Amino acid sequence: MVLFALISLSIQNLMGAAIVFGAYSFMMCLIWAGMGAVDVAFTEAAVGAGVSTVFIVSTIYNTSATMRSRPGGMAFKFFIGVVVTLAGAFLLSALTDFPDWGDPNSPVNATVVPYYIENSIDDTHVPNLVTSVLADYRGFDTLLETTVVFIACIAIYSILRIETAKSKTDETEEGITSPPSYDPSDSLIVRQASRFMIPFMQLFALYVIAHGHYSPGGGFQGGVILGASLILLAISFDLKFLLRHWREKSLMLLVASGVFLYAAVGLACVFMGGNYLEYGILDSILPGDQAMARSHGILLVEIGVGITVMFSMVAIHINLASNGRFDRGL
Amino acid sequence: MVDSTAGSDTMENLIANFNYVIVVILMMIGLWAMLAQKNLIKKCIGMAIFQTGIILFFISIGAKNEAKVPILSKFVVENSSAIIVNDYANPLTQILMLTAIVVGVATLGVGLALAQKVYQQHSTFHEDEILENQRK
Amino acid sequence: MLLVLIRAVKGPTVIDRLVAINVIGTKSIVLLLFAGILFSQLEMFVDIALGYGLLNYIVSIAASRYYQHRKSLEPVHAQQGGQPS
Amino acid sequence: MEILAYTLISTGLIFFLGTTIGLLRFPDFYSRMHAAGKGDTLSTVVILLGCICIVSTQGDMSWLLGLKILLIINFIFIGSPTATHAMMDAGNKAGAEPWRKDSK
Repeated sequence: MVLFALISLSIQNLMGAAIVFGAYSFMMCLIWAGMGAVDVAFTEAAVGAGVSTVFIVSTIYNTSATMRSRPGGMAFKFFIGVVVTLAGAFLLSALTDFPDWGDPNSPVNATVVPYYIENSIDDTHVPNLVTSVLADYRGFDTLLETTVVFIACIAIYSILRIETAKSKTDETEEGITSPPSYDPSDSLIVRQASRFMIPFMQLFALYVIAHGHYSPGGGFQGGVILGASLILLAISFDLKFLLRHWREKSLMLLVASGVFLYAAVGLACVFMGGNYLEYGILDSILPGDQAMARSHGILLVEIGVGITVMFSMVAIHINLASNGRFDRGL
Repeated sequence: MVDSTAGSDTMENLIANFNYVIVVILMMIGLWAMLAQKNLIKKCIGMAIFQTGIILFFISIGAKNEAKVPILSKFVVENSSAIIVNDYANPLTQILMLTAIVVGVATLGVGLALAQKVYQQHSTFHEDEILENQRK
Repeated sequence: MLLVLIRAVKGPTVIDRLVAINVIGTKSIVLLLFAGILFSQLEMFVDIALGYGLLNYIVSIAASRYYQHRKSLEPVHAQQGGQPS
Repeated sequence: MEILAYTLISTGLIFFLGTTIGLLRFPDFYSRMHAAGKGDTLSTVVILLGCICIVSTQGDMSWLLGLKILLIINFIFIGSPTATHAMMDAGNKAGAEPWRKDSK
């Protein structure tokens, strides 16, 4: 695994580096599945297989894949190597203070976590501990993480988005090779296969979001898979096809509405007389008793997360692939 | 914080805690990539590697021997007194890292967007050339 | 699996690496299922494998779109080229 | 059932070994593609069929698991050849040189 990281850095061609990086994330997914962290493995699977490599590829597509190596950088690299080794040595010297591998009584495992494990069922009726901790006990965390994704999406818009009037001047600029026009004859098989796969993907993603209470899954994973399905649509047809159905304005509105749904559930709790994000108080408007209300609240929140993640992934991809011009791309 | 034990003892510690060693190595690789690589996309990949190092740290600190996936089975759901805490891996670190992965992708996107913008301006990814261009 | 990694590392051109990565992706589905059988908790792992099965080919399609548009294997610069075997 | 499962899995592993050797030993991109595309899909499908045989003997929800694995097989069966086709097309367009007897 360490080897992989080194390799993906040592390859000169950036495209190769990106692809080896994809393999690296496959490995990480297997490792996490082996450690019992299925939800993390699932997220890594969705992200690594579907999204992050595509981001890097589309960036390279809009720029250039070659690296110009220049002479005379070795001393600098060596110096940095020494600095990094020193930092690593410091970290290693603190090694003995950490708990042993797999020790159930280590401070991390022995403080608040037993409470979560013992009471999750009684409090929320959610067998998947990860989901209940994610959306209920630590709801603020997740709300802010979702907001971070949202902000990242906005940041990319503000960095890359170019008004169409300006884009004429960009194309003449040297170094940006304008992509060749779309050739519909080149990928009939790919398009048909994608046409077959995409509905299944979206169905599976909805299943992941809705069934996240009982099996690995939840808003983040399902959102990433939904986003990946739309990215696949954009790749196998072309970007215009996607943009015909999802205008950028509606994309941004949906990204915002996901965060809004999450925050609104929290606010609703306040209006019902509880604390922020205390779903138990919602039992008068949601069916079931208090614990079931918490379960439903988790579901609502997960849907909000899913919407945000999905559309921000799509928006990021569109921005990166079309270099902010929103006309055509990878 | 300095390790003052004898040499063989340290080696045993290293072997017992190999997960931390791997974490440190991964973080070193990531840091080295971010500092020493001149190419902006390589820097982004370095950032992602650093991030996986940290995720590995959290997940491995939350792992327990003989522990199962933190999802309760049907039998346990029906009689909640039968829950044994040490049977389940730590869900808390897992959720932290789960969100961190998705946020990491978003930040990777931001980094790549910045790189694209830089490329538009300077038509190169090489750090030195960008600096030279700016000095002109 | 490890042997495929060697090809991924060595791969004279980028697209060889791409093939190897595709193989690694499908093999990790199989490994996930084996892990599930070993832990006897297959119902947890099968979802991940299903996700992989769905998403696995996005990367290869994306990368091949890249080459279809570019219409050239980028010449690998200088030292790191690697010889065709 | 068990015997059938292990037979299927070991057959798949043999095919996978062939894939790997082909991937390593063949001289050019197209023949490697040939080895990878076919052997990979076949071996995965066979191994997963073996997994279904194992799964179907245990647990009360085994039909659901079997169905899910069947779905995986289905998706691999569609997705993997598509990816192979796309990559082959890309290699062709990008101008990968086919191997000839006199080259080398």
